Amino acid sequence: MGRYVTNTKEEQLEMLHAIGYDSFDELYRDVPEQMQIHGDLKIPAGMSELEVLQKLEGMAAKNTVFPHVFRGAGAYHHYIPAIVNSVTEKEDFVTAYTPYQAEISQGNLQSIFEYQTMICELTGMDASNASVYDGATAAAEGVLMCLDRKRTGILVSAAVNPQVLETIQTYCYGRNIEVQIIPEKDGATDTRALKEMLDAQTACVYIQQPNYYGILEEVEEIGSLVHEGNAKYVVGCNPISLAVLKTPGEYHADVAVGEGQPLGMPMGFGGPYLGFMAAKQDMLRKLPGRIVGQTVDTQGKRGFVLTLQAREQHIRREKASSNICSNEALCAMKASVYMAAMGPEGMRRAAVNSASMAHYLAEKLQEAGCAAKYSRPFFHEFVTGCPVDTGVLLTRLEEEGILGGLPLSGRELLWCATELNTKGEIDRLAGIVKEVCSR
Amino acid sequence: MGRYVTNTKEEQLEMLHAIGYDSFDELYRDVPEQMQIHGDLKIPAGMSELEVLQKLEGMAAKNTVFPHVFRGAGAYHHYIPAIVNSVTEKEDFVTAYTPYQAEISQGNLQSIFEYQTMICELTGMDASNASVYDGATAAAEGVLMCLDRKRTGILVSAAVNPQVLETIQTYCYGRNIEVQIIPEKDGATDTRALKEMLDAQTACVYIQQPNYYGILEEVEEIGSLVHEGNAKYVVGCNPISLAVLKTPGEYHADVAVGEGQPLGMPMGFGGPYLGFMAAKQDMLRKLPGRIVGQTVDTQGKRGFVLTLQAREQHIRREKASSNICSNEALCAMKASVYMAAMGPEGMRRAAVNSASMAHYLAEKLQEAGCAAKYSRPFFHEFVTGCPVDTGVLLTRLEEEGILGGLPLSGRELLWCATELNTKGEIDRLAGIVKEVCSR
Amino acid sequence: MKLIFERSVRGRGCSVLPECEVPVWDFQEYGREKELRLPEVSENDISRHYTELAKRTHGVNDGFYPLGSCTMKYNPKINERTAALNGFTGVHPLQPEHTVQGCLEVLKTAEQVFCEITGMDRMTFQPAAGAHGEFTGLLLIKAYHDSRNDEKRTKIIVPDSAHGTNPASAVMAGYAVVNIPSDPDGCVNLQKLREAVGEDTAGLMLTNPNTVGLFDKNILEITRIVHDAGGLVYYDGANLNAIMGVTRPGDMGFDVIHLNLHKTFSTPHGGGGPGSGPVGCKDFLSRFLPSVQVEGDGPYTFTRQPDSIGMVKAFYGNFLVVVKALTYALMLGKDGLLEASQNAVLNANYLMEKLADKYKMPYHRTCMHEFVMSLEQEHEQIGVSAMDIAKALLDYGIHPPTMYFPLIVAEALMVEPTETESKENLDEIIRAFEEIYEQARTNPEVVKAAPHVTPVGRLDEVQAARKPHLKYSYDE
Amino acid sequence: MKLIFERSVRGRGCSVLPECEVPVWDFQEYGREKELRLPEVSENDISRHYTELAKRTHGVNDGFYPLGSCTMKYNPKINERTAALNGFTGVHPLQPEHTVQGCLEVLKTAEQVFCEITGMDRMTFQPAAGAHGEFTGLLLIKAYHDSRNDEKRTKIIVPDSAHGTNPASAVMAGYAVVNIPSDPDGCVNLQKLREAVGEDTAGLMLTNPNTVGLFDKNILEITRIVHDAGGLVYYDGANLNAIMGVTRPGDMGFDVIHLNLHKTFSTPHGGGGPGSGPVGCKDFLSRFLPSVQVEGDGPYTFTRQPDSIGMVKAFYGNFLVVVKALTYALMLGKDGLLEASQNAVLNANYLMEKLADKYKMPYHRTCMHEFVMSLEQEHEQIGVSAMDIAKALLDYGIHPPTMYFPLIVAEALMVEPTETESKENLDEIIRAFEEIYEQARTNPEVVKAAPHVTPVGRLDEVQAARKPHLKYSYDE
Repeated sequence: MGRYVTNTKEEQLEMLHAIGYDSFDELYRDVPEQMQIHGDLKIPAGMSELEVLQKLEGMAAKNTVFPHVFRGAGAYHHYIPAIVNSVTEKEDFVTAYTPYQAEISQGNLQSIFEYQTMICELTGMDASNASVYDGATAAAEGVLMCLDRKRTGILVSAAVNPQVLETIQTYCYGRNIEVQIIPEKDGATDTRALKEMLDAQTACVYIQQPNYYGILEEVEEIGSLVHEGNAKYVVGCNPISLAVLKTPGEYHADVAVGEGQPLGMPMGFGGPYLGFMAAKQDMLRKLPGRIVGQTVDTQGKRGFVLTLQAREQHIRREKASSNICSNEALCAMKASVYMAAMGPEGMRRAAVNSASMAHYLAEKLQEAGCAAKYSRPFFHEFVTGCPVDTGVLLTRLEEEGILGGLPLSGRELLWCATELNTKGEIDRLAGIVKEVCSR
Repeated sequence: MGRYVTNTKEEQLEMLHAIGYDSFDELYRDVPEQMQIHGDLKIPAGMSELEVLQKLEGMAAKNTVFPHVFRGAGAYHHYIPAIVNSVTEKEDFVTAYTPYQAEISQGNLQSIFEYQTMICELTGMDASNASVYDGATAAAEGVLMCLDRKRTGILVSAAVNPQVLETIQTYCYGRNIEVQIIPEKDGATDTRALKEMLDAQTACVYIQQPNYYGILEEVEEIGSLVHEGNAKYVVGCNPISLAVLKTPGEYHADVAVGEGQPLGMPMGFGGPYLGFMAAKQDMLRKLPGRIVGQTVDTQGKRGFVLTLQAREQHIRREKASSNICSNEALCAMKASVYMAAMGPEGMRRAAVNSASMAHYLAEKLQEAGCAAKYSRPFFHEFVTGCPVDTGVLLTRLEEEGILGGLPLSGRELLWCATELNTKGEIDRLAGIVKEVCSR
Repeated sequence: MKLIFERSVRGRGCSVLPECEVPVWDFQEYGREKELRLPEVSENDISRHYTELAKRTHGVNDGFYPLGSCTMKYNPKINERTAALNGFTGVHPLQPEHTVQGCLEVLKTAEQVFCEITGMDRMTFQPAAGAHGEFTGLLLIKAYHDSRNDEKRTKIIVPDSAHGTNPASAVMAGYAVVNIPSDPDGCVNLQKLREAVGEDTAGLMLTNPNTVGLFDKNILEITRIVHDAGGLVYYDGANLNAIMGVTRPGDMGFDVIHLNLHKTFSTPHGGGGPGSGPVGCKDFLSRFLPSVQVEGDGPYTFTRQPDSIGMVKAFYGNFLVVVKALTYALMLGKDGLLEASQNAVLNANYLMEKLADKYKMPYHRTCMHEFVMSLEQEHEQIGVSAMDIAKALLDYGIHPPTMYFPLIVAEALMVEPTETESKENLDEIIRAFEEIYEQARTNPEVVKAAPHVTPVGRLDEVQAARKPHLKYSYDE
Repeated sequence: MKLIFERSVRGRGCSVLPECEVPVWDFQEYGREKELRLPEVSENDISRHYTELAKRTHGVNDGFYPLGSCTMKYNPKINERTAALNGFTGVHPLQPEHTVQGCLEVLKTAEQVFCEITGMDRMTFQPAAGAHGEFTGLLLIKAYHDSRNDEKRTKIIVPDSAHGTNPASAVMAGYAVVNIPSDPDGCVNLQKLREAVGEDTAGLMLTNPNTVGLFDKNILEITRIVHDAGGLVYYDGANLNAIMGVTRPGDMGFDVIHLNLHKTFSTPHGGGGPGSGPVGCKDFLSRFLPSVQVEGDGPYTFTRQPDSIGMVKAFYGNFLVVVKALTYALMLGKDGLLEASQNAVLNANYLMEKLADKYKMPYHRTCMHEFVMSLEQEHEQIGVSAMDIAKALLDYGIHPPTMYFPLIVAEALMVEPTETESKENLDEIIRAFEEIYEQARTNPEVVKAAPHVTPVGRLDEVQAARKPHLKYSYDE
């Protein structure tokens, strides 16, 4: 069997005897006989490292890793600089716990402080937490932050990622609140409908920028409406896009959240990812999760600690702002190293190259027979129609190692391009699409 | 362009000015005009990390990585425990230089001391150096160690790895010595011929155990002959085999060398590998390369230093025992971690499983039509005949993802098995061989 | 040391991406107004910066880490290797099912293994951490009562010895929390429990072994009391490391559980995450499970449960963490898991017994995988607190135990050595604890001023909270 | 700290391999007699042991590393990634040619790039390190003279400022070494050279820039003198980092060169290797190159040279190191390589000028990528040696410069900052050097007793050499 216990059988006996026991069984005498397991668990016996590796390699080999990815919809195929994993694989970072003991966790704490700063810069907000589970839970927590006794209405645009919407709904089910959906119009939030839905109970409005269809929402107009209604404005945003797009801070969002996966995390079948959350100053103490603050030690030396813990479950228990304990610390560090390696210029290139490739893709798809469904400005995702059954097209693309757009309802596909796509790849894709669509 | 220079262009100018220069050109005023490059080097302009990765990935993709390897002949496909690279990827280990400054290199020095100990344990010898380039250069250096004014004859068995033989010959060409080849008989060193070749000029005899054909030489008998002739006995050995086979120390070799690649290094198209070298006490000061010794600091605390440097080129220049400076330090650390992770029991399994699989393979190949050429005991390699053209058989195996035995002259193949081969794999291989051979 | 922003020089950077090879799209009026201020640093700057940060971070590889209830066991390297396989990392979560059969097999196999270990029937891997699992599990309970139109069940009972996440999760699930006092030994007071349950009881949350490290012998009675009152019982899996292969929550009467894969199943904690908090349940609750379940036996399919509570996050959970945990469970197998638990309990008892000469053990009897000591007496007598002892340990390169938890013990230090520590490590640690104790008695001021050799001394937490300084000020 | 053997406990271990699944072959009389004593440790033991060792190892990531002639530049992480591609690491060196076209393309591309940088016509990647390259290059010279039956050429001329490997390599190639004194500025004394060359001259070995960091302006004259005498000229590539894109050894008249990929081309040095020392030569020598050369332009083939000196090691050299170096060269390209050299020279001059106020620069003029300072005066006046200054630097977290080399400068410290250090790092380092200098003047005993904060103090090297203790004694 595989074994990570360090003590040998002899040492175990020696230790048992040293403290007055004859066997392991005696250590478990508090466990009532009738609930003790007799015999073995019905799982395989332990294996060697080689065998387990081969078993897992066998499973991994049953997956298809597409060399050409044109799908996003919440998980994005971006380049991860080599330095990112090189840094975050350092054993101290990997194996540490949450930095409860600040004096021997300054590295960890400082890196979170730096992460918080970068998230604030990216979003244009005042304060960031140390991360939550992913973009969907960040959205849910962001929405819950806005609830108060008087205001319990939550409006969410129909043009947000459906998984995010569903996660918000699940969280709201916990709070016994029903989420109201703002309809979409031409692929974006219907502002007229929003205006009508806002009322004195509305706690907040949640939209996504760019939205699920890749479209750039009229974020300023929506913000004005929300604030006129004295509700809070919560925006889910793509972090790469923020290198070039107007920031939530600039259009006066109260809370900005998002999925941090594009900042250095692999697609990894959906996780672990990174939920980032940032807020305006007046919402600071409603932020859930860990927050690191700068302070000084007994000698006046700069240092960092977990702070504002009066919000948290381990202090406040049922009065906490959230139940979150573990977050996605190592993913947040990946995001920090990613942003440091990219710098402003690299981030700009990731954004510009992705958007430009997507526009080139849209053009080529249009020529090939898959016309864009909406005419609004978009970032790096967009919806097209498809003259044939989407399954037929996607299967053909799959044969060529291409993961095509995500099939939506009907004959529609949600496409995505990033800086990892090349012109040659897109031209090839377009050729295949044309061939299939003109059959 | 890719850029690792930290200074910005502005900083460069600032620095130039600070020390009284106007341009980079002025720094190079000592370089005569007529030999300065005018214009650019004729190589591509610099690229981004992403582009270079894609380029190298493209090259890597042009290679075939065989999932099933039955070839050895100097490079072996063994399992590398996960902890090995996890340890040796630590940035401090990777980026340090040779430990010239002992006080800040104790980690590096201690690890070499530990490596030396493990090599001594494995070989049964008294002293090990810190490594040389590979098994072939270790053999060459091992042979050269034995030269003295009176004895300049070098005898090498015909049954050693031909690349090792050639490397010894090249090194001997440097010393203006012609290597004498001891003929082989039935796949092993011809002891009768050896006896006749030994004379008063013979400095040393070099043999390999197991030899190139996988066969176990009569190492004790050969040793007796060599020592009767007052020559030195140099043996090249497979480190995995030493977990179970009689050690060079036990059969009184004077110098034991070998290729350390099986101890945790990937096949990597031939390098970097690891040459290990160990010697009896009386040959200690003839060992080439770095050696680490234990000593004490000013407070009496244990510490480690590079020692016996009077042998080395940076002190002795033309009187040094060898010109070696850089060795294979990180590979030696891989070997150390490998041996620590395997322990005596793991090493035993690697050896026993490899040999047992090889014997199973030999049996199955015999049944399939490829009979063993020799009847002597072997370790994990062996030669078979082949009733059809070896190219035909190997091509067929290649189609099935199998790298078959190495074709030798005529219709012969040199096969190898390790613990990474499985019974199922061998049965499948045998099936294909049978099919091809019975056509 | 410097912040990375303090290393930044305008114009410096790394060379990661090429220029765009197609016409550049213009963002026009959607463009950001304010310049993006991120560090402008070379790769060498980054390498050295994080090297320095790593030196200021204590991981399991740096030494003993007996952080109670956190199970800081050794994190095997093979886990990292399997989770880094391109066949897992390179997979888009929205690929067609037939192209992700390997991922589905991982989830299905993990479900089978962890259900068997815990005595549950089904399991979801969507929750990303323990607290997230608690929330999810409580929603299952809620959905269950809702499905029966049993609307009066609005309360969750939580012992006062419970982890803080328990009551916080209950509130997130829309419940009122009923705190019940524990017995002096941290076990559930059956009488108080009987008084607390009723028609409004949605459920009870419990750990067993409990947070003082004792196995609650009355567990069958406890779960029966709650069930009899119509409530369900939730098992907080934080302490599962004591009992694998010995007894199972499912056999104790629990209906829903969560596991902390980053505790019991050796996936590294990453300085605070990512974790993974799968939730297991008995069959009658499985129709409420979130998101999708893997069905079939190859080919596998994702199937949505009929009365699902909905997704609790995007996609299928922290998948790569599940890969690590499965790797570990397969490595150990039925025999190894049992031995891991046994040795965890042995190490805790050994350490407790050896320290009991000097340190007060409020529950001095056979413990499970952890135990609690109290510095109450020392605090009163010589003014040395649990925190002081903890800080003194830092100078020995030892991570302190969990401080001031559980709340029911004054000046508590909760010690969990885990099974991967060796006897000789424990013996060394015992010497350190003893030395500190001696020093506290003879020279308390030194202990109260500890730590002395860490990069910073004790930090002013009050100032940090009063004047929050949460990001680098570019104007500084 | 403990040795790994001191952590070993009988019966402990890791679980790497399974038991054998076929009948076990019996080694009979071939079996070893003595038990194999290797460490018996858990994976946790290994992880902590090497963590502790890593903390006691200073790498480039830990700080400034101006080790003269070693070019300790930053090692880019992308190099590690490309060299770890399974398409490279998983390839057996004896696979059929058509299955290793990618490897051959790497070698061919690297040959083209490095030949262009150095002005050579062909290159072999077989040599595993610089000294190995020297040996190989000298054998080419030997084979050349042999091929002409020019048997009287038995001597290699080496300046007294040369690296120790030069004369040692010459001896390994069967030559007698003629040491010629350098001019005071480390440059070749033309008169002495003219006197030294003759019918017995096989060749001259030279670095340029030379080992005191100066570019020898007379280089064309030097190579001409040797050529006129019938000898060949060998370029020691250790100092190439100063001149990439500026000038080329091939254009200076050199016939054979080696490169240190682990210096100039950023592959990490691994605490002493693996390096890579490819050897380039002019066309007329290429027929003697060792082993095989890659020919063709896709498909590529391995072709043995007609008059090859034979293999200098097994297979094709340290292939994965070549992958790293090629990655680096492609990243930088013609523009980046030039800038790297320029900035290396700039950093050296900046540092030299700033330190020249206090430290004696024996060659105080524009240097190339490194410079030499001399502590001769301080040693005489206050007894503070180059070694003392070096040891004092350790307490600042700075790796000292190369000490006592070149031999022609008394109390030498040879400083090579490399191009990857920033101005602000250099400024910090200058302050450290200045502080140490002040302390040496005001309080020399402190400097002479340095280092003070390292894990061990100065070590007794004499004892180490007199009573060699080269392995753990199990009986201790």
